[in-house]
Amino acid sequence: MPEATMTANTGAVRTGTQELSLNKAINAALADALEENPRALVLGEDVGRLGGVFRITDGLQERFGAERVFDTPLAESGILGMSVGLAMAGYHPIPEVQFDGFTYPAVNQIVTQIARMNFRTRGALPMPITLRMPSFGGIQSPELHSESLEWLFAHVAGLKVVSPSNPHQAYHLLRHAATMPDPVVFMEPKSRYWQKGSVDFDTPGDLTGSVVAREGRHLTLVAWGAMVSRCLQVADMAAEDGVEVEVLDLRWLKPIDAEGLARSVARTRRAVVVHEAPKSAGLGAEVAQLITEHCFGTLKAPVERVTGFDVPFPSGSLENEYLPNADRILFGIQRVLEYRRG
Amino acid sequence: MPEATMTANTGAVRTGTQELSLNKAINAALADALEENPRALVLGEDVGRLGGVFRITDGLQERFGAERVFDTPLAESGILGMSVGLAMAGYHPIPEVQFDGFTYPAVNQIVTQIARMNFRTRGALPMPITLRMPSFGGIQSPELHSESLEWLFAHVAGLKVVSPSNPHQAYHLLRHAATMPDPVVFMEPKSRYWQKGSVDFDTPGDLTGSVVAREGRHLTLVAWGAMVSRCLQVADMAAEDGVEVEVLDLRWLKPIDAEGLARSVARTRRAVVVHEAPKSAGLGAEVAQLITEHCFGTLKAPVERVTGFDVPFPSGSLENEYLPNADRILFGIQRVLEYRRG
Amino acid sequence: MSVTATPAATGALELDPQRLQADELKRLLAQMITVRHLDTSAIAWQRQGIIPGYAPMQGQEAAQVGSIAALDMTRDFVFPTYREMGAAYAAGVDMAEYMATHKATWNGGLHDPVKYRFTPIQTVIAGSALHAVGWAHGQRLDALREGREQTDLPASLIYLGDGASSQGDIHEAMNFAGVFKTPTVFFVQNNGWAISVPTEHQVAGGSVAARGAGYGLPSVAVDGNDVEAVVRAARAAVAHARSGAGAVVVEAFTYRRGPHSTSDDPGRYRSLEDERRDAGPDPIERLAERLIAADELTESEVRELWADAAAFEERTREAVAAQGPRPGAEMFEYVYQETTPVLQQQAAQWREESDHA
Amino acid sequence: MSVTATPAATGALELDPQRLQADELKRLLAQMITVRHLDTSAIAWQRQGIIPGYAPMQGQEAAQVGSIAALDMTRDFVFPTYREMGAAYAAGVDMAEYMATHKATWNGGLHDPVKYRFTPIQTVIAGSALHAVGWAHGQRLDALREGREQTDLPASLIYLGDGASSQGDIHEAMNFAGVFKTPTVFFVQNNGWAISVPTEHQVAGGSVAARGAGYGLPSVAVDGNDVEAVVRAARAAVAHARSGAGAVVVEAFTYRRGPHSTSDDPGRYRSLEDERRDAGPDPIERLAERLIAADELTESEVRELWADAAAFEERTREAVAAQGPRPGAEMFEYVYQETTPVLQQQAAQWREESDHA
Ligand SMILES: Cc1ncc(C[n+]2csc(CCOP(=O)(O)OP(=O)(O)O)c2C)c(N)n1
Ligand SMILES: Cc1ncc(C[n+]2csc(CCOP(=O)(O)OP(=O)(O)O)c2C)c(N)n1
Ligand SMILES: [Mg+2]
Ligand SMILES: [Mg+2]
Repeated sequence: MPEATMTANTGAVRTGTQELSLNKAINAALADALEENPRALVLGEDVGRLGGVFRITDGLQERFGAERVFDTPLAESGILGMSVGLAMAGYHPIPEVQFDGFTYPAVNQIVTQIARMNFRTRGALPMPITLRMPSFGGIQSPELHSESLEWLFAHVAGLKVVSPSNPHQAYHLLRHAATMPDPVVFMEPKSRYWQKGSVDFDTPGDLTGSVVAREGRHLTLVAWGAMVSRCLQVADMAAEDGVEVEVLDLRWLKPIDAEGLARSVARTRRAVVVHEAPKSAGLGAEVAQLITEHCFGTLKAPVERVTGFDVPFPSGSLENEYLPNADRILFGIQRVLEYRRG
Repeated sequence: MPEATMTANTGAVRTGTQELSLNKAINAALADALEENPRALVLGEDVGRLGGVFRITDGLQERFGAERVFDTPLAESGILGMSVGLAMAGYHPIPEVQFDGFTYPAVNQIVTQIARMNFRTRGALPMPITLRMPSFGGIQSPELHSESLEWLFAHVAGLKVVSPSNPHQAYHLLRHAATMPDPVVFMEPKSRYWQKGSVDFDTPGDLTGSVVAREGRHLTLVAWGAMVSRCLQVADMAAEDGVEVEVLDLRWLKPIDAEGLARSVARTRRAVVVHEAPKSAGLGAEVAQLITEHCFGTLKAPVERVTGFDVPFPSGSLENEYLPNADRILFGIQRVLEYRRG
Repeated sequence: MSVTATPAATGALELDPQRLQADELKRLLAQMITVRHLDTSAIAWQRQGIIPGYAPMQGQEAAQVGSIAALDMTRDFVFPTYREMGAAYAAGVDMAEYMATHKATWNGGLHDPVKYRFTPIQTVIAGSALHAVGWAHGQRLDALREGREQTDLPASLIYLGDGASSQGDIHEAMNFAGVFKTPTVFFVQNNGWAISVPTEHQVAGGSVAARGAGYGLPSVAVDGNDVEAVVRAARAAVAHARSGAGAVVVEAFTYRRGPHSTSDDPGRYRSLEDERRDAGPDPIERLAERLIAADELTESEVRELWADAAAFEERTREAVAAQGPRPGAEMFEYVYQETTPVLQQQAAQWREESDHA
Repeated sequence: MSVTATPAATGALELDPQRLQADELKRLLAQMITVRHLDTSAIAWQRQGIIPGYAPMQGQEAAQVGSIAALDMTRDFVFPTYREMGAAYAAGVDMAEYMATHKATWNGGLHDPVKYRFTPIQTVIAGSALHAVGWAHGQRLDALREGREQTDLPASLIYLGDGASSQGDIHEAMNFAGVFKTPTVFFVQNNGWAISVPTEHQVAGGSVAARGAGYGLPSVAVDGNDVEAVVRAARAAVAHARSGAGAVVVEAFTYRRGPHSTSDDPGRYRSLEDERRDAGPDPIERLAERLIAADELTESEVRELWADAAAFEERTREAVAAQGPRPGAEMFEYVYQETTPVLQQQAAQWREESDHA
């Protein structure tokens, strides 16, 4: 490993297997990324002494020093713009945006600078920036703390976008992203931060494309982030009625694994896509259309979308009315199963 | 008309019919909107003395005064944020963003404030803001002067989005938008600014939903903005080969006229959607999926998308490689016509 | 009668010369005690599960109550952040409606912003600053349209924190306010911290007020724990804005005595000693002691004020506790003034699926 | 060895005490003449159809050439806007490659930004300011990592206009630079106009340099048409940045003598009289006259410089005219360092359809 000669750090990266919550798995991935690449940096609001409002960067400043893990002033455009300059200087910034909804002030830097610098400079100034972002709803947060931004980033040429659904994936996808030479938006399902799972540090598995989280032959449920575990619950419920649901964890939202989608739906011949963002022009449309393009001849029903409504994400007390819940997903499944060509 | 009693202006709004270029039609609509509603304001960079870099606001400051048509400092978040406050004070701001790509710095104000204020205040502080934006490519502009932003705005709950394709529509849709109590993003196809057409001031026609720009029975081409006239050309070319293409001008990109789409495709049973933005997670996915949802039983082939590629909009000399040209649209039509269920 | 750029005279603003009367100070003390009690209680409500979260304002009572005291709430307009409970109370906002945002009943609160001239709670740091400038510019335009002189304008007051001062929108707002000479008061509560980041790592140069000069805006820095000083600074600022001379920056130096929010643990970034050293005198004790020393107030009157505050807290708590969730249908109702077919369909499907679930 | 916030000493920066030698001034004059000739010619190229558009810099030669003269192009890094042709030339950038952006060959230009230490042309107003701060912070981190003292740092220089100063990103950049004490020079070319908007309607307070103080950054305002003054101001600024003392704001007052771009019509917003009155002395004539008066230069030498410039322009024009479009396949090639299956498919389809069309 060429990195070994560059690092001045003493600790080694993790090996073996460990039971970890998602937030701890991400913390471990950050620590190991910082350990392995002395040019990796963590920056953002409150990521230093506090260790982040979700404690994702807990202990990192103590261990790696305030020059590698540092608090910035409160300005998201500033954080992302500074990251561009640090990348130009040969660093691999891993900025955090404190909450999904506070990415909006940084959209200009992300879309017009980070996503385009490699193109603009014909590869001379790559942008190895891993943008971490606690994402999605589910914890009754205040306004603008529950946004799903995959629809935005998945459209922007020059970005890559990934969302892990469990601790093992989170660890390895983040380690992977932190070595990629292109900008990656890493969307962390904040409502799953405290969910535990086994992380096998030595065996990442295939880190590209989607994964089948549960096999089934009657219908494919496509989801990402926090909706994956909800879909797994729904699959359990459907199984009681004899419906065998396959759950496809999309993981990469840009590029989307069209082949993985096609492979699954070619077998099940029916699909429902689930996401938290509003339906109109959400990523579900792209997923549905990709499935339709690949499986038109075999598809038994139009792909169904079970999503948030075309309304602003509401206050905590209305969150469960807004988010796709098990009932709504089951209704969607039912519509697809009962569909008859008109 | 209650506005008549409010206005201190002397001139009257236009009547009759006139041959106008698109830019002049928009200028006329702005003048008439300012005439009719004394609380309408035009603001932006260089909209005053200069009359806008595309001369869209030409003569307005002279006629309506520097307090109603005014230049702002160079800051898009500032322009849109100020518009929010002006709307709160009872005005109807009609801000201009000088070029599509310079909307990115204002995304935070648009998405978190303009789109949500009515919701947040339970209707107490509506946001009657008409955001004009020269849009799309086609004139070999510098970087970030050729963006298609409908994918972004069409997803945001609380916004409405429209793009006119000819002078008559432009005049009436803008007049309409400028009286709507909700925020409207008005995307002007800049490459068509100099295209002439007849504007009938007295007969707006139906201003909601889509319009059939050309009838045909073999296939529906769906487009908006500058791509509408390209699709009309393509329809001419296809007609020479005996293919009768219907061209649906979508116009409203939020909300999308699903019924209009369904009505057309129910007849033609085949569709191609065309847009300039990159394909992945572009608005074409939503259009295609809406068609599929409504016409699954009758559709002969998956809806085809002919769009920009998943790359940043390139420099002028590569623009024609990037934009959907007649050949690429014809290839798309051919794929759909030749599709055989696999 | 055009609205053009003439940079305002720059410099430090003098405090309003008028000292406050004892009865004014007593009224302010009553307000401060009421909001202190409500604020401390709200933290308890969160622990008791009455509300899911809260952003305490302890220590900032003088800054908030004092700044509102300078306004005419029949015509001025206030743009708060998420930490302006004290300002909301002083401005006359219904407290159960205000607390609705912390109860997660409705984002921004249930209070009518037009009736109370107090916009909804803003979670986007610095998100409202430009609104305050736009609204204030609207007041200038109103005067112009109505042929009134620009010498007695309604003013907007925008609250911002030391952390917020880092956002680009603040700069754009100050520059727009300077160029358009809008009647806007930028009221900075520099409470030492933006969550875990201390002011000295946030505000290069050390003072937000000092930035005013760069925009041609007069500014004044004031002890934010001294309510009389706050009132006099804010009065001077409002007078300046009203007069048509343009915007003003007021920086009230105070201290966030509590955690950032009920989910924060300040022990991770500051010690109790830090707090004791940096907080300065308690604005309430300080005012009470001063009035007592001047024989304007008795200990028993102070006890009465606290008893009144407790009664008010109880009424408010009951109203907040009784507040049920809003009907889900409101999600669809308030997106637009004029709804859309897509939304109506979604609402219909939502209704159907909720009924059958 | 931590990177924390200590606001730099504020105040006006003194010009570098060292006056320039005659041969230095003559070299600068040669550069200014070269870029003036190229600039005027580029407008003609546009009229002749050689390039589709151009943003002239006439009048800003002293500001651009003078600021680059203060840098060490083997280790500093320059962040231009779209109007820095003169700076690019002085920095040694290949001019045909630079002009590629105006030829619409490649957005940003074809020059290698790493080789020339000169980033691509930026069309987003204020878009690069934070990059300059981040890059400069990287230099501090490099020194820390390598155990070097922070007293001889490479510096970044970011160009911005008076119009750009209104953008939020400029404020965030200055504040970040102040907090992190990055070796950054904010070099403002206040050329009186942002397209049609004059500085007084743009920059509340009237001066961008004056804003430096609000961030604890020393600043210096300089006659941007006096190349020696520009060099001395920029040298002082770079020296300050190098020394580890943090960032600096330099504001060079100059004038945009030409249109905003080849598609602009300045007659709509300023008269020829305005231009004559406001432009001030021509920076090139002024320097030439001064050197001639001091017997350091002859009229015939000046004629030679213009002849050299004409020859350079001819070579550059030929290279630009000969520049063909880039192959369309490059659209797909440069999106990522590591391409994606989706992009490969699109490239394949594009190739097929282009071949068969
Ligand atoms: C745009 C944005 N970024 C980040 C946050 C998260 N956040 C909420 S409060 C806060 C600190 C604010 O500090 P300050 O402005 O000083 O106000 P205070 O909390 O001290 O009242 C942060 C970072 C946010 N709400 N909005
Ligand atoms: C973010 C953004 N908004 C608007 C524009 C359009 N625009 C290009 S140049 C310009 C004026 C810039 O003025 P200034 O910063 O003074 O630079 P100058 O042109 O005088 O060199 C404007 C408004 C842009 N390129 N980027
Ligand atoms: Mg604070
Ligand atoms: Mg300028």
